[in-house]
Amino acid sequence: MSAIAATATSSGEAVQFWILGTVAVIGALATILMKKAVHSALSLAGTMIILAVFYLANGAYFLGVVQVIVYTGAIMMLFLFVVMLVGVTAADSLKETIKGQRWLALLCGLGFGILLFAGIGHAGLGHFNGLGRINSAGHVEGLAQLIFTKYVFAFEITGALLITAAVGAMVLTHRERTERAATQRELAERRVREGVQLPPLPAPGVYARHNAVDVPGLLPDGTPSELTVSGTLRSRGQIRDVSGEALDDLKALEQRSAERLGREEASK
Amino acid sequence: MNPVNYLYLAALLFTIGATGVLIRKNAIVLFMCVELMLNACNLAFVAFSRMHGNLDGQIIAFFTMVVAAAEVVVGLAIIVSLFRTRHSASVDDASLMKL
Amino acid sequence: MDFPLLTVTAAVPAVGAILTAAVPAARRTAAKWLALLFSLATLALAVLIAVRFEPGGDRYQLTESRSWIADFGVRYELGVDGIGVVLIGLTALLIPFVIAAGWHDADPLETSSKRWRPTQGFFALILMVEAMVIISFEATDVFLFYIFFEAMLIPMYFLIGGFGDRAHAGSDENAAAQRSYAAVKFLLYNLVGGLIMLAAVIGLYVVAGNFSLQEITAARAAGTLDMATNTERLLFLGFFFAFAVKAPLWPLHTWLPNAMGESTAPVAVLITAVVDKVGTFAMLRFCLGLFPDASKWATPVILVLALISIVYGALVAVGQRDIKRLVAYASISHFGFIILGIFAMTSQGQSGATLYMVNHGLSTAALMLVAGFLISRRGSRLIADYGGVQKVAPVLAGTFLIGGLATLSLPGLAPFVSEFLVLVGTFARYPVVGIIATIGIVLAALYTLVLYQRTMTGPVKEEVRTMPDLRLREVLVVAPLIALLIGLGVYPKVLTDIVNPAVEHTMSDVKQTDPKPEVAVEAKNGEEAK
Amino acid sequence: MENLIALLIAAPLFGAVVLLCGGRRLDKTGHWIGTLLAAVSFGIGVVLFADMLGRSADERTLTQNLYTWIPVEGFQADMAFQLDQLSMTFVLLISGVGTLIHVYSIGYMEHDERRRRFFGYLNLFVAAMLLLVLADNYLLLYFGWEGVGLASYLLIGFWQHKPSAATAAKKAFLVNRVGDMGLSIAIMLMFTTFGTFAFTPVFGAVGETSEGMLTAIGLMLLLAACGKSAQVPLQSWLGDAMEGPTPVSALIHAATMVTAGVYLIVRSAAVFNAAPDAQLVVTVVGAVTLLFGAIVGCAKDDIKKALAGSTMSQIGYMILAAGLGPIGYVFAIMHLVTHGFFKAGLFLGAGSVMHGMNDEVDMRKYGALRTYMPVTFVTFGLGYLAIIGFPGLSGFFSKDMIIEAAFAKGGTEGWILGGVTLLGAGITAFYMTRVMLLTFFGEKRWQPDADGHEPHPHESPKSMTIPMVILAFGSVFAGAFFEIGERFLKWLEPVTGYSHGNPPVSAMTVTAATMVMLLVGVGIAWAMYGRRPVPVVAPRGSLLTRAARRDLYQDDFNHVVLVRGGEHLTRSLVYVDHSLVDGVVNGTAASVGGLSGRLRKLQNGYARSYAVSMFGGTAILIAATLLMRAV
Repeated sequence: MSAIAATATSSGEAVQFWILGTVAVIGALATILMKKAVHSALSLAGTMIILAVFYLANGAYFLGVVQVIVYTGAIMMLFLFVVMLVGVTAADSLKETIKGQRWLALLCGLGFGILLFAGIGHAGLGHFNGLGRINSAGHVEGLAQLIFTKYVFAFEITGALLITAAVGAMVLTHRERTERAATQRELAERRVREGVQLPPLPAPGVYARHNAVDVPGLLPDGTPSELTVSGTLRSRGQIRDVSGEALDDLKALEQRSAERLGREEASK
Repeated sequence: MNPVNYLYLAALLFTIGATGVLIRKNAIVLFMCVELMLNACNLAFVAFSRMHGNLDGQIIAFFTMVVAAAEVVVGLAIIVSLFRTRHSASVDDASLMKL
Repeated sequence: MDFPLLTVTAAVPAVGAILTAAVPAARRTAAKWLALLFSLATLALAVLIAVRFEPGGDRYQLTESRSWIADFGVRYELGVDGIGVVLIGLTALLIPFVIAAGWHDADPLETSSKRWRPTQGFFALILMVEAMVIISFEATDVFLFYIFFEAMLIPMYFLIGGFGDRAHAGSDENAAAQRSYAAVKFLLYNLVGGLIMLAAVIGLYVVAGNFSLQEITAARAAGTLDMATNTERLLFLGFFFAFAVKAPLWPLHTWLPNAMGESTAPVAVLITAVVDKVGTFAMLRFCLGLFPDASKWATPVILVLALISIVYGALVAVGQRDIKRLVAYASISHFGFIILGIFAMTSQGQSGATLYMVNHGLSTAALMLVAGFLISRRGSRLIADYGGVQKVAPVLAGTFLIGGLATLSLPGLAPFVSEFLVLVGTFARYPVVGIIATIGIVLAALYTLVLYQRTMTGPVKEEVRTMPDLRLREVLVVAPLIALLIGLGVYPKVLTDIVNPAVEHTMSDVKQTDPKPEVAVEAKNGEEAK
Repeated sequence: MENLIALLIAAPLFGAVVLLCGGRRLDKTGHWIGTLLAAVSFGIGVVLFADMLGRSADERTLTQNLYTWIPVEGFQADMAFQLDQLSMTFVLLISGVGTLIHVYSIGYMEHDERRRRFFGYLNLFVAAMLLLVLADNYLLLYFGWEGVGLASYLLIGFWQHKPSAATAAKKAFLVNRVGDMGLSIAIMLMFTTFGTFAFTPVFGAVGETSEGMLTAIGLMLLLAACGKSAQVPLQSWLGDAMEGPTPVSALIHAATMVTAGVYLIVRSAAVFNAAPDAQLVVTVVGAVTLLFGAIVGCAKDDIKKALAGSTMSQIGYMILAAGLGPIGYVFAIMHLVTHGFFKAGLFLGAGSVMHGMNDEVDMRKYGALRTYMPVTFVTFGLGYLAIIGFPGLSGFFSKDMIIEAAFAKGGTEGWILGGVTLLGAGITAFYMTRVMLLTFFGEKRWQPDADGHEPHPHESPKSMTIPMVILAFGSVFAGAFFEIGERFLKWLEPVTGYSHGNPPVSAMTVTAATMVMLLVGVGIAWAMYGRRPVPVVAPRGSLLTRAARRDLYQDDFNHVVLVRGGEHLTRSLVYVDHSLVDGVVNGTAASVGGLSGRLRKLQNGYARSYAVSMFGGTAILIAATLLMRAV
């Protein structure tokens, strides 16, 4: 506790800083450089946990815990959930499509970083008061006192913000059915009218060796019908094409039948 | 070690996050980079809190987290609905601002 | 301040514009008559202004003053001096002719849809322009003036771009492209001028603290408002640039031939005879009144530019193949004379310039409207497509000739008086300039007579053989203009009596007196009592 | 009485307005209205003349101030008239000859469907010309000056369907405009010098300004006179002006309008008297034109153009006389009046000949007409005798006085000018004899016209011959009438002044020399055209003849230098306007457009691209802030 108040930190904290700091930077770099979103998310989660540790080291115990629970626990999971929803395997092409974008971005980033460093260095922040005196009356109590007195309006407003965000997320993702669902008869009539696909869609696995959801049904000519596979799988590109196999099987079947029939003919 | 180093670290992380926003095309990763920047800011706030010897910095960091949570919720909802309509999470596909 | 005569005079055409625009599509003729009626009502009001104006009285009369934007000292201030009265009269006088001459110019083509209402729009826009021009002549608040000076561009833009001359060379698409080019060019030139002026208007506010022309002029004259020399010059240039574009002065003139060539003849008259006059009028009222020292400073350059305008405009006019463009370049030459007269800084020059504005309006209107009648008959603007019209349509040719003679300032027709006054006024102070400007009268004869010879005389061309002579409506349009040209040429006193006192005020603004003759001659006999 | 002055002008003006605006319903009566109103003007002129004779010499000037025409601070032009002896002379000449020619035109223009309009123009001319001579100030004179120019333009181009007529009309107006420039500059000079341009005050103040200024004014007035009176170098329009109907040539381009220049110089006598340099130039111009016109007149085969050359030459005499100063003013005017008679008569005679010859103008296709047109022959012959200065006829007196006056100028100048006038008299005799011989003597050389019609020469109707007879009467007796008892001199002297000069030789000697020159001229002409048959097609001729046929190449010079040069100038200016002046603007527009096209590419629609800009901008802002702090 007392070390926090000093200008220099304890050597333990220093060691912790240099090691974990390095890891955090590596995590951050991995976040922006990994091809797959899942990897990025995991790297970010790592960085966040390290940050939580730093919060603790800086005397922000409450924040440290919240960081782990809320950020790493909830928010990052939300990210992962969305990543899964969108397609976990779809690797993000790192190929740049906008001319000069990457170089400009790096240049800007570098310049910005240098500026920040220069600013911090220039500010001449040497003396740290430490939180010893403040935290002495109880850390969480201290926070609570501030939140419910000085920052009470901000706090209330953030509450409203959260509710709004929740409602907003629901509104954005929810699709209200605005009309009566079409009956089977109507669907059938529409098919006839449009003349695209007269019979009902083949069930998954029809004419197939596999009976899995990711295997498309085969049309009478043996080509796979992608319509028979769930849209999510389709967009993830996770359709297993078995038509070749099926055709081979069919051919083999015909061969066998022919052989048998031939034999029967021969036996006549 | 001088605790100022935390600030340097925060600056570094912020810069990395910002650069990430600029070079990644996947909206989700992009969002993660924004989160990284927010976290870097939080670290700075916490360090400032220690520097000044009061809890205001931590309160601000706390608010930042709350706002970040709200933002993530809305942002991800947008990404999901975008994905539904465009079947892609790439921000470059939404170049609708072009004349 | 009893009856707000000036406001009403400007408001009547504006109301007329709105009402005309609201006439249903099918009642086309009603819209025309409505527009004509309102323009005549405006003319009556303008006459009333002239009657109630006392030439010997205050400088600005019939004044109105209301607070408008108090925070910036912008007031709704109106007032007319003799120059304003005369120009309001000109505007109000010409608009009925413009409307009558353009009676069929905006009739919808048979192919266009029934709900299309170009006629209503055309006449409403003309009235709108009239309202704005009139209020520009009345405004004594710089900001108020600026607003209408600029707002005028909007209806003019649509008049040029939307209602082109149906007689054109080439395809419809080509003509439409030409027309929109002309309209955009008009708009851009004038907008650039206007923006520079806006900067100067703001600058003036910063320096003077208000926008009132009367107050600033008075303060300038009394010496209570000092401007740094450079500030004054910059502000002057800002104002002058806008007016020089509008006037137009060489080398800012090239929008005029396009605009006049592509628009219908009545709109061309509107541009050159009415709208452009705001530019020269404003030079006289604002440039000289607000920035007397800078005006004197800039005089040499402006005189040279005006001289170039005179000679150059006339020479280029000679080389034109398009009737309307020829008239446009002739107008550029004439605007050179007007500007010359204004900046000669003599009472003869300035009186002459003011008269010139009126007379040029009348003469160009006569010439251009007859040219429009001619063009509408043959469907071509090219001089080479005509020949021998005199034999087929003598009245048309006769009126055309009179319009042309007015353009070349034949004595007995009004423009002579003004042109000679300008020349004398210029000569009195700058003899060399005066002599060079005199070349303009030879060149004017050249382009007018060449035009007349090529179109009206010679063997009758096959396409012209069946050309009808002027119809009653057209005669009714041209005859009063010619009568006015002759009347004002023989008895210009009606105008000079109103204009002279105002010119004296302007002369005292710039602290200039006429050069004294070398030998003072005793006034001859007792006729001097005027 | 002075209130009648305005009526002089108003009558023909009224006629012009009525005839030109009256429309078709006046077609039947129009020419009578026109003639009547011209006659009314003449009548008023006679009444005023009688009244003027009744008063003593120094009370003869009448003035009438109608109203102030142009009142501007420091500048006043009055609509005011002044009728003195000089003006009176002109009024009578203009309205008198004018009326005669109106009468003549009734017959001459009988078959023209636009006769009413013709009379309207004629009336307009008479009104403008009267205004010119009655004005009491230079600006009003300028009004009339341009007014006659307009009438001349309209009448030369009366047969506008002929491109040559339209071109000639335009040319006449333009060349005159150059002269008018001189007049307007002269007025401006007067205004800046004297503050006024009314005759009386200007002439009164002449002594108070420098001679240089007066010389400038004089030269500018001379330029004006050159334009109107077809003097070198502005003479080129007169020959072409013969495209107009013959009565027009007679009235405007022989008797009245072209003499306006002489009037102007004599009217401005006070200015010229005080500016000897200007006077010298005037005499030189007169002398040059005298010879120029005479030489041109010798070579032309077109009867009207030959007469036009003669007109030029005779006006040269007048200008020369006017340039001599007080010695010559009176004689200039006297010659002007007699010339008005005989030249109008000659033109009317020429018109009569053309009338009978299917409008043929080439003298080489005339011949032997004296028996077919006796009246024309006699009147034309009398005019001929008058112009060559046959003793006793009017030309003899007036021209002789000018020659004497030229010698009386004194010094070398006097000898040179006298010599030129003598030479001119000889050439006049030559070319007029040539005209006479080609037209009325020799054998028939008639040719069928373009449509194949043989000409059937016949005497013209009464309406045409009567004016010719009256004019012939004038050409015979006017000179003697003026000269006996020096009536004309006494009449005009109060206005123009007179000095006898110092003639180095006696008047008798001069007269004798003139007679010799006359005989030589007639003799040569007889030798060339009388004795031998005349070829119908003109021979190539000597260098001088060819040059004279082409107006001594002056027109070619004008064409090459002024017309072609002007065309090139305008064409290149049109190009400049389009490419350079407009090009700069369009170029600016194009470059702005191009630049924005480039800049637009930055707006590629990718959010990330915008983010880079934002980020970079932020960085720059921070840097700027830090720098500002640091500084």
